[in-house]
Amino acid sequence: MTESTFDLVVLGGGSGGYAAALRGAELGFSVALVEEDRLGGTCLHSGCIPTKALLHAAEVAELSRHAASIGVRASFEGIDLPGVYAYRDGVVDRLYKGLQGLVAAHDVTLVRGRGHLVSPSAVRVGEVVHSAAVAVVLATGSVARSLPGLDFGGRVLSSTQALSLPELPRSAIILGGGVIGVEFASLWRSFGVDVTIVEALPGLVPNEDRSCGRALERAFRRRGITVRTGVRVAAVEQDAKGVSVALAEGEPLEADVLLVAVGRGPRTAGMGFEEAGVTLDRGFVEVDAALRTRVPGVYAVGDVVEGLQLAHRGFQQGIFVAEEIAGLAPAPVPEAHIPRVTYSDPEVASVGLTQAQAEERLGAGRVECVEYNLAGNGKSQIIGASGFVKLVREKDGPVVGVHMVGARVGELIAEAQLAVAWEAHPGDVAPLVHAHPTQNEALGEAFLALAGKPLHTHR
Amino acid sequence: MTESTFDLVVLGGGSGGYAAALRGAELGFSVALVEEDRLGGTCLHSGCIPTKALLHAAEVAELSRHAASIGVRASFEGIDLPGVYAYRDGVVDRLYKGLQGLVAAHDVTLVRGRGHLVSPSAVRVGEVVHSAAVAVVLATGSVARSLPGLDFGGRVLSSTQALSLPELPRSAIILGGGVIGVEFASLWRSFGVDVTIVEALPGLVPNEDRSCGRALERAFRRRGITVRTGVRVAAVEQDAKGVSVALAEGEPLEADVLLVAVGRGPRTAGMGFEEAGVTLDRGFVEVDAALRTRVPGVYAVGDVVEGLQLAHRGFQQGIFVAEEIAGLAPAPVPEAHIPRVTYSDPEVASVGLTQAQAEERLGAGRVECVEYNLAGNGKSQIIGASGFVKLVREKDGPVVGVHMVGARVGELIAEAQLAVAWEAHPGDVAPLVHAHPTQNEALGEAFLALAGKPLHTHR
Amino acid sequence: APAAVAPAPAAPAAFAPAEVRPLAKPPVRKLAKDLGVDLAAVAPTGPQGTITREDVQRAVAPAAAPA
Ligand SMILES: Cc1cc2nc3c(=O)[nH]c(=O)nc-3n(C[C@H](O)[C@H](O)[C@H](O)COP(=O)(O)OP(=O)(O)OC[C@H]3O[C@@H](n4cnc5c(N)ncnc54)[C@H](O)[C@@H]3O)c2cc1C
Ligand SMILES: Cc1cc2nc3c(=O)[nH]c(=O)nc-3n(C[C@H](O)[C@H](O)[C@H](O)COP(=O)(O)OP(=O)(O)OC[C@H]3O[C@@H](n4cnc5c(N)ncnc54)[C@H](O)[C@@H]3O)c2cc1C
Repeated sequence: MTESTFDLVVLGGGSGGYAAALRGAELGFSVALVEEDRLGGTCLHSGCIPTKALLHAAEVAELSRHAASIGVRASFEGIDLPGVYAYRDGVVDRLYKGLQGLVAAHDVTLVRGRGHLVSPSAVRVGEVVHSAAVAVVLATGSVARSLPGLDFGGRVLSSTQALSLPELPRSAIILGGGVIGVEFASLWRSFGVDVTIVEALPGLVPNEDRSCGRALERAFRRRGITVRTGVRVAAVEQDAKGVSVALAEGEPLEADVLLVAVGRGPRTAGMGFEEAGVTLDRGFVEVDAALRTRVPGVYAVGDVVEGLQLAHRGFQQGIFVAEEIAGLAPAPVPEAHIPRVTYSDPEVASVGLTQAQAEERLGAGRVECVEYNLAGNGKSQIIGASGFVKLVREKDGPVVGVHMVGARVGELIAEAQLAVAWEAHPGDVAPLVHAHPTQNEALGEAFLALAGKPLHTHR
Repeated sequence: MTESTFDLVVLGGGSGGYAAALRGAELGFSVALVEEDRLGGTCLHSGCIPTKALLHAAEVAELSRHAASIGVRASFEGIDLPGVYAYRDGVVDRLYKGLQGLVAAHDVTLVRGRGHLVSPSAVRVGEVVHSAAVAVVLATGSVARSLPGLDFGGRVLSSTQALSLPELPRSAIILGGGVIGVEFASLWRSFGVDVTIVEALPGLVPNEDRSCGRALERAFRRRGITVRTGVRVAAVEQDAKGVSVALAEGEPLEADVLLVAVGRGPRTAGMGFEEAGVTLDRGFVEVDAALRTRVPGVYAVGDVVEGLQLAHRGFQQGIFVAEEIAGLAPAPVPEAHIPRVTYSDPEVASVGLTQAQAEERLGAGRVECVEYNLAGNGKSQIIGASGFVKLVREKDGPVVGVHMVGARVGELIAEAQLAVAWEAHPGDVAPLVHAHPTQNEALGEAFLALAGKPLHTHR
Repeated sequence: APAAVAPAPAAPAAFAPAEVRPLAKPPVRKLAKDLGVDLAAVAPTGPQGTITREDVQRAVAPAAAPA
């Protein structure tokens, strides 16, 4: 057993871990980053990036399918799955190389292998103990969960398996209408797959403002995706021919594959966390507002911390923890100020409180909402986007939530995020007329309407 | 001669005029809106909207042309110009109907015909004099200019004529590398036309930060567009076979058509403006910061006022003037806070000061810039966008300019606009980590870098 | 048809009394909030009576280290 000492030892090289390592190095710490698989973690290798590459291929498939309707003589002949994978892998590889370069340039020591927390200040990897003179950061991420009694394997797929199918299924059932489920539904449908979503809750994307789930469901139905909400699964069976899903009520569903997208659970077992005194709550590492675990000098970031399972939340927490450790006393960013984007067709994007959350927090009488339909937005008409922008405001007060549905609205969330995080009043935004013709004008019109001075809005 | 009295009489129903009319009506005024052609003006019928519809068809053409490289089996077979026009007209018609409905719903009286300012408070249309009890707003817009001695006609086209060519030219020379010139160059190239841009100044989009023009020029060359900057035209000749452009130096250029896109001049002659006491400066209506002409009670908005010729500046000025007339004392929006987007492929988007302007205003030593290359941005990699985001900041002070080049960056300008108009410091934006993977993360990374805490950036 | 928007409940009241509050750009208001500065108690030095970033920083008691 040899020993090696660093200021910081970060366990897990995903979004949260590598952000903590890079920021830690910038702040002058010597840093070891322990990763058993590939630097970049879930997001880069089996999450955000590969799914969004497939979703872009899906977008191009849809655009070429409908090109004739706008005067472009193009024809869509199908999906070349190996070609899609090659493109996706090209994107991942370039970003992976970039990240490796970044870690090297920051003089972060990348330790390859499985780490165990062997004391509050040491992580063992194989025969080497990496001691942390200043702090340990736990960033071991999450793994796909399934339903009790339902194991991944064969025709029952996790998102990771769904990303590397050797060929496209003809039909698919997707269990779960959350972000991952609807993104796969959307891209498979564009690729020509017959898709059925089964969601136990009453609507799709149930964490979003209810208006979003409703609009997404309507759009999905128009696209030929079958949506079954409020429906529970009783049993799943598979054989050589297909998979059969028995529902709590009604006829069973049959398909080539079943994607289980019912959520992801923290990866915190079997790595010595609890033995070192770190407490868990339903598997999540318990932390305070400054992301400190119960053990002094041990922090946690990313999907192991309960809350939004998003890569940029991991980045933000990683940066925060490095600065916290360095004594910079950073201000915590409220979870509600973290933007959320679902990259389906149509996209869903939001930041801040839903109408229901705002009404619960402020009282229904103190909340004011406005919805601007993309039908009134020139650029949305041009690209054929339908949907809306919804603002939620505290009466006579700041905008506390923004919710959008429509093609390409994901990029509009950046403006919304500044407005919500800086607690802007509609009157602050109203004089700043937006560029014409952009989709962000829809946001501008909604702010104008809330400020009592609608422009392209019927009253 | 009959007389009809309103509180406000607005002359010209384009972006500036109809915004003044709608806001005026909202504020309780009775309003006459005089328009000789179609409500919506240049922007809706021969400017922003039709060009952006063609540019979207161009985008789809490019995406289907390159679909195979991302695994989508689609083939591009050419442009069906009548089909493109039908799509474009469909978009314009829908928005036109919407606008007519909006004007009707606001109880604005639409007066059809050519108006003349016959006194400081009256506009005559045919045999009817429309008196303004409160104010007159001049919003007669602009028309395409040409070079001295060069008349539009035949193969020498204005942008309006270029929008309704019965068939695509095989080759085109574009005089002028400003916004309109580069947008046509971009869309014609996507449609398969052989394009040469001739610009007298040393770079494309000369009003933008120099870095933008350089990047656009490189991208255009890669796309096979010939760019001739710093080149003056000596003479133009046309015959049945084509058009020939003699340059001040070197070989003449030949093509099927010549698009003259050297700018637009205000439409202010022959409508009684000067007779009523309104003063002009090189054709533009002279106004003060509150858009008041020299004649009490007469205001001007939009392209007749010197400055950025943009539809949303017209909207903003129209709203402003209505509020000013109503005594609301609105705060003027500085011209630099108006966002600017060029919808070519790649797009160019900016707000605030260029580096050169900032250095001139603040002194070179007091300006700090950062450029973030889209190569480091995951979403840009996915959609194949290359380019950059550049921030210009007053040292230790606010961000005063944002400049971007790349596919789809136009939508990112909304966030930049809030940051610049609200004089945000990089440190205000830095904690608000952007959604992953979006293109607006590139803006986030640039803010992080300027705040001294780069994440995905080599140092 | 464009813009099927829920009617904006406000009367034409762009600058209705309810909007009256100390003038400051949103990031400055946010800074004041983070620093625990009450904008109503800050003397504005910016154009049109706007409270500037410097006004807020000046209002922070020298003893209280900024968060
Ligand atoms: C299909 C899918 C799509 C997604 N799309 C998006 C999206 O578009 N946007 C978004 O924001 N988020 C998205 N997410 C979520 C995002 O991927 C996660 O929130 C993010 O990856 C969490 O980062 P993390 O650092 O906490 O964990 P991870 O990225 O899971 O990284 C943990 C790392 O730790 C390593 N590790 C674990 N234990 C050990 C050990 N004992 N020793 C050594 N190494 C160890 C793992 O190998 C892994 O590399 C998606 C997720 C999935 C599954
Ligand atoms: C090809 C092209 C592309 C463009 N793209 C964009 C873009 O993408 N984004 C952007 O922001 N801007 C763009 N513009 C600029 C934009 O169109 C103008 O800035 C905007 O239209 C100006 O609005 P306006 O109200 O001042 O004038 P106009 O839109 O020109 O309206 C003036 C109106 O007044 C009427 N009128 C004039 N004189 C009289 C009279 N005596 N009696 C009755 N009626 C009269 C005219 O018929 C016209 O309808 C583009 C322009 C062109 C030419």
